[in-house]
Amino acid sequence: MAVITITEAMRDAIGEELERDPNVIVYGEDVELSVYGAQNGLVERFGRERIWNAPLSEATFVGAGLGAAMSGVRPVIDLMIGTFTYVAMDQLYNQAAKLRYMSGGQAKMPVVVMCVCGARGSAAAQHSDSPYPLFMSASGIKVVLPSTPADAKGLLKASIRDDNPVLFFEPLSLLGEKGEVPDEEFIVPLGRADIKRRGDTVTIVGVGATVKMALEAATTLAAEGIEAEVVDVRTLRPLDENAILESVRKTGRLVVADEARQPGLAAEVSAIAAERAFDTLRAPVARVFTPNVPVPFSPPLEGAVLPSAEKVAAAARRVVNGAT
Amino acid sequence: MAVITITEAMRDAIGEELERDPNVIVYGEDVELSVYGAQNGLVERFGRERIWNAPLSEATFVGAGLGAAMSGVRPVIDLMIGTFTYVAMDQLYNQAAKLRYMSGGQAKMPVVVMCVCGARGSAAAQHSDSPYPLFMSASGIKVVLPSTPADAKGLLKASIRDDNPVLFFEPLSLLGEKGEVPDEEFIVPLGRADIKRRGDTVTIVGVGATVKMALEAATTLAAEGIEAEVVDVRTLRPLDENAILESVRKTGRLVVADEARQPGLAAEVSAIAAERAFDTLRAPVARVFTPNVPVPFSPPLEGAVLPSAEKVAAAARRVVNGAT
Amino acid sequence: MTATIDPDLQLRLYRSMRSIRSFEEKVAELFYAGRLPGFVHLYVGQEAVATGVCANLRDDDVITSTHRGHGHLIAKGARLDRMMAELYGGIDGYCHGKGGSMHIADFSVGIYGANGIVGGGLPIAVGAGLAARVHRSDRVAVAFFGDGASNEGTFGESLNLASIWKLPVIFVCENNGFTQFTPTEQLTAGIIAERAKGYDVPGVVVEADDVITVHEAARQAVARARSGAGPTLIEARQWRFRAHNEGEEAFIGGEWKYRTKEALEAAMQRDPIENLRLQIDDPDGVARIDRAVAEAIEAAVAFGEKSPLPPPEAALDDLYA
Amino acid sequence: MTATIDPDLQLRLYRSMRSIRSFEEKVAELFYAGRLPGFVHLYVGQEAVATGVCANLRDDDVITSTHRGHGHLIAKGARLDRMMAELYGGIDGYCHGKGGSMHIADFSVGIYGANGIVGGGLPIAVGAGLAARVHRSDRVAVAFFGDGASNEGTFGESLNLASIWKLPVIFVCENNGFTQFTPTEQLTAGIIAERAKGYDVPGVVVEADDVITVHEAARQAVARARSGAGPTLIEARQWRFRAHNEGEEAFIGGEWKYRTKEALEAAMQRDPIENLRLQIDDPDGVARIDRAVAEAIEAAVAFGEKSPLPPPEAALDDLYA
Ligand SMILES: Cc1ncc(C[n+]2csc(CCOP(=O)(O)OP(=O)(O)O)c2C)c(N)n1
Ligand SMILES: Cc1ncc(C[n+]2csc(CCOP(=O)(O)OP(=O)(O)O)c2C)c(N)n1
Ligand SMILES: [Mg+2]
Ligand SMILES: [Mg+2]
Repeated sequence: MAVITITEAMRDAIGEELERDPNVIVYGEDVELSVYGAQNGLVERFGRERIWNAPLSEATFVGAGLGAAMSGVRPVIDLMIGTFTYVAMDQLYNQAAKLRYMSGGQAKMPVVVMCVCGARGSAAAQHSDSPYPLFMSASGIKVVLPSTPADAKGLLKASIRDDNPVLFFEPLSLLGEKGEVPDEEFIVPLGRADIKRRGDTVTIVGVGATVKMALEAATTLAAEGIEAEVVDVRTLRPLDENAILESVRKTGRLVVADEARQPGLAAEVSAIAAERAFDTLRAPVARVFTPNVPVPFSPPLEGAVLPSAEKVAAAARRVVNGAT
Repeated sequence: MAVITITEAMRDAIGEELERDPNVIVYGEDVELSVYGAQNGLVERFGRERIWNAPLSEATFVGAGLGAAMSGVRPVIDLMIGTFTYVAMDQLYNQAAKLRYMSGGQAKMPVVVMCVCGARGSAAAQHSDSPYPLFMSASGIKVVLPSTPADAKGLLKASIRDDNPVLFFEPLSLLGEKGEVPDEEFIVPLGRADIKRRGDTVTIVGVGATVKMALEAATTLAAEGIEAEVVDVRTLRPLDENAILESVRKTGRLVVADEARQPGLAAEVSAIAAERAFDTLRAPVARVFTPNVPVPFSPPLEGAVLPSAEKVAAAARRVVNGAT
Repeated sequence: MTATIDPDLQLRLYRSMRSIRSFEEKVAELFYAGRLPGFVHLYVGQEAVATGVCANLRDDDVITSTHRGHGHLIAKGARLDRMMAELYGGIDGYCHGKGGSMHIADFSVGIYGANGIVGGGLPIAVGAGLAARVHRSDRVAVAFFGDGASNEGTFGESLNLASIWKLPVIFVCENNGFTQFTPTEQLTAGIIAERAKGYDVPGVVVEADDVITVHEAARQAVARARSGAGPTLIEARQWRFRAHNEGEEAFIGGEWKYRTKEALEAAMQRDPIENLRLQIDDPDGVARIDRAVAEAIEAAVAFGEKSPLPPPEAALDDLYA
Repeated sequence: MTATIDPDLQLRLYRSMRSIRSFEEKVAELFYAGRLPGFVHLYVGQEAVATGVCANLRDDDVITSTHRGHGHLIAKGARLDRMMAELYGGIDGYCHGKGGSMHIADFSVGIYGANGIVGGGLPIAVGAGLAARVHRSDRVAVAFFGDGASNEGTFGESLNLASIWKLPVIFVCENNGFTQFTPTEQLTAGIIAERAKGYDVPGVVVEADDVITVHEAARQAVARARSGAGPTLIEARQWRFRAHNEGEEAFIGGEWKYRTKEALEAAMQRDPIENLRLQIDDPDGVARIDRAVAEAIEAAVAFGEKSPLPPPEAALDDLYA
């Protein structure tokens, strides 16, 4: 198995799908040079009829992705940074997510919109959000956020092959993380969570960046006799509620760690547990998330608002040992 | 006390504030004739230097509201329908909500953006959302949704006088509801929930349209010996968590009713209860909300997805009597 | 000019316009009889635009439409009965009752849907044009939109994208004198067609009381697009004859609040259907079409009336492919 | 032309451009020394635009800026020391460390902030113009933005709104040859200045290697705006001399990937500061300014260096008024 970064894994996924299916095209702002690297080298391999640099007009080029997808093309659109979804919001939330349903199932829209999300390195408020909570309530769209290179590759390939619009978030703080990726071709199906660590004292649900924090926290906690089970949801919509509930019913304790402001994944998972695992819950549910302020610029402020392995571990201790 | 509709109450609120403060102006698409009525007759009273018909360019006229507000004007912007927030999303979520914080507290932005929300009468998918969940995670913005004429008037006046951006949602299905409104001038402060009915068997938290459903459900339930306490959150951001928790701690049972898709208010309130009222909770928390599909056109389909007094009552019975 | 017009084309255009007009007059009637849920925005008066443009299109060409979409759909070849059933909210409607007037679509003839969001359809048409380029096909895409939409951000963005990527897109702006309840000139600076020049796109104005004029302008634009030369913007001018939406009086108290009766009556002299009828030298042909259309409308209403409403559980279908 | 130029004005313009250039050369140095967190986008080469425009403005006039904002801020009168402290993330920065380079603002001199969203500042400037109209004041607002931003939806929307409402707004589009890493002409159809015509707005192109030319174009636009005649679009052409963002090589592997060294060297011959210096007939004045600026930069760095980083709990302040 090759050991590669998440960025390299995504690049391989896109490359393989470009090879496999002539209908796949890639476009976005500066995809030829590829700001975050996932499209690196593609124009050299596939040429400008497959890889297109787009002008700054996110609403329109996302909307064009829908129109192209409904016409048999499979666009992979690089939106660069998650906060740019806001500029394209109507085309995502009100068009992509609804056109199939509104047309009574006529529209088929195989389009992927990918962008980094999360805060890192003082990019400041307008470039640091984790916007996926907004899309959890967008109906006919799928929302993905991997935490490892293998998942990134398998989920991105599944996204490109999916016949629905997929919003694929790349976890900015993990892009350079390395991990093993199978050499043979593989797919990670959308809609399935993954247990990244087994444990029976407490369930920690995370996604993207917080999965790594949860695993680090689990290591610390293990030394204290607390065995955390780490559930990586991987796909936020559709959400694998059963996998989450199964773990919570086993451990009786739940921490949800999410870099986004709330309500979002943390609120939703907490609500699902309070509704459907209530009888097995032995302690209050704890959420770790970014408080409701814009992400500030200065490093100590940025650090103060973001989740961390320490915050996750502290929350786990709280639900295991009672309030402190 | 006058008995007037929510629409009339909002019209009175805007009229009084226009009288009171020459910096208040009103603009939006067709505000001269006023599609939903809240600006009706204002141009005749205040003229075209105070009441402006705007071209279709929601992103820009919302953004212009921020610029005008930072320059000492107090714009009241009519965005007509809640789903048009998507077109203006960057200016709302990424500018209005962040400019003050990012500038270290320099910006002062007294701007109100008002629009109807919720589904009624087969307006279909692109006009029927309740988009407030998206703005609960928007940081420096306040989010309001009244359920009675008195609240509508008092909250709108408070919103216009607030020095922060306020997104003021009007509950479409309740616009014609009549209620008593005090004759003397009054304000309803933002950020405070209101107990619309006292009870000690179960807490039903609602907002906008679901408050009325909760009250109807409470009447039905009372005949069955179930005394519901109905909490109208009124302001979704900042959310009056204490009022909600106090009620839940008293009744030990919680239903959250919300017309929006999730995660949203229902998820957030449920999560807050699961975290901070866990020890007093005697039953699973129940949520009543619109399932994650676009709102369909045909009346039986529309009815199927929306919350109703019956659905709220059923949820309350479930948490009181156990699963059925 | 009439001398050179192909009589078959004349009748084809007449049939399309007549179908749109009669369909919508029936829709208005049904709306006021309380038979139709939701909102309807009628196209009466503007028939020459959809008709003149779509007469140049093939089934595999694509259009995107607006909240005022019936005319575009009929001109592009949608079936009256399934349209009508959709307006009723019935399961035999194009969208099985999920869409309604503002979201009807027929993908089998390239209709990517009416759209409830003003300006929402332009990017989608650009994407259909992109697909044609990717597939090296000579298909074209048409975006219909209003004067109001020309002030939305997607307008400039779409012109630019289609221009630099030389996409086969025809932008058809229907300047019908009003943006909802406000006269266009109060909201729309300059001349819409001239906005194209700044994007290196040809822009033309046509008076849309004459379907032949529209047809010719569209023919040139479609030919240009098919040949790979890129997009064109056509500004078609013609007042709408009816309300913004049927029942607007419930919202704003009646149309004389924003235009005078006299001005409307003057505008209605420019009726594209009458104009064409007077040019056609075949009264029998016209009468035959009138009868056929009337029958088709009757049949459509009967179809719509008897289409069952969908069962509640259908609300959860059709979400994902 | 030089003969008629007021020597005081020349020196004023020189000082502004010199301040911007020296400030940014220092910022680059500090960035590569690892002293500054986050992103910095430098304005080197484009100084004549901010300078020529802002020299026509009063403290109570408003500007909105971009991700590439230092030049606009300095030209409009922001203090170098508080700017520098902000870049360090220090509590004495304009935003107490909450904003950084992409969000610096100084409301006391009408600077409504740099903006991280391309096209995000235009509507805000339009709103400042609206306020001037509401207040019946002769204040004006300037929106600075790039060629890339001219393809965003807010561009057309803002021109239209400012035009129909006759708002005192000057739209200054800085066409610096690149939209991030792509040559402008690959992404931007037509001539940006000509896009104004479709909105009934005057549009002019100026070559921005000459600050006097920019100053004169801006003078006319500002006069027009103050008189109530409405907006103007100025397209100012001048390459950026440095990277899109400092450290771009970490992202894309270096600037020769998207432009040649020769082309850049040729463009750098058009240095607006050198151009002006050669026209100024007062070497002592120039030398005095050079010294004063150097001292101010030193002082700003010292101020930034010693400004404490904010305490973590400050992260929750400044949210609501
Ligand atoms: C983004 C958006 N803003 C506002 C509306 C409400 N609305 C529906 S139609 C309309 C007027 C559109 O005018 P125009 O584009 O000229 O089309 P017309 O109705 O004249 O055919 C408005 C304001 C909407 N549907 N979408
Ligand atoms: C809406 C949006 N899209 C994309 C970006 C990322 N981005 C930042 S600067 C830039 C290029 C802007 O080009 P231009 O407007 O010409 O300004 P310049 O950088 O040349 O000064 C891009 C793509 C952004 N910040 N905002
Ligand atoms: Mg119109
Ligand atoms: Mg540029």
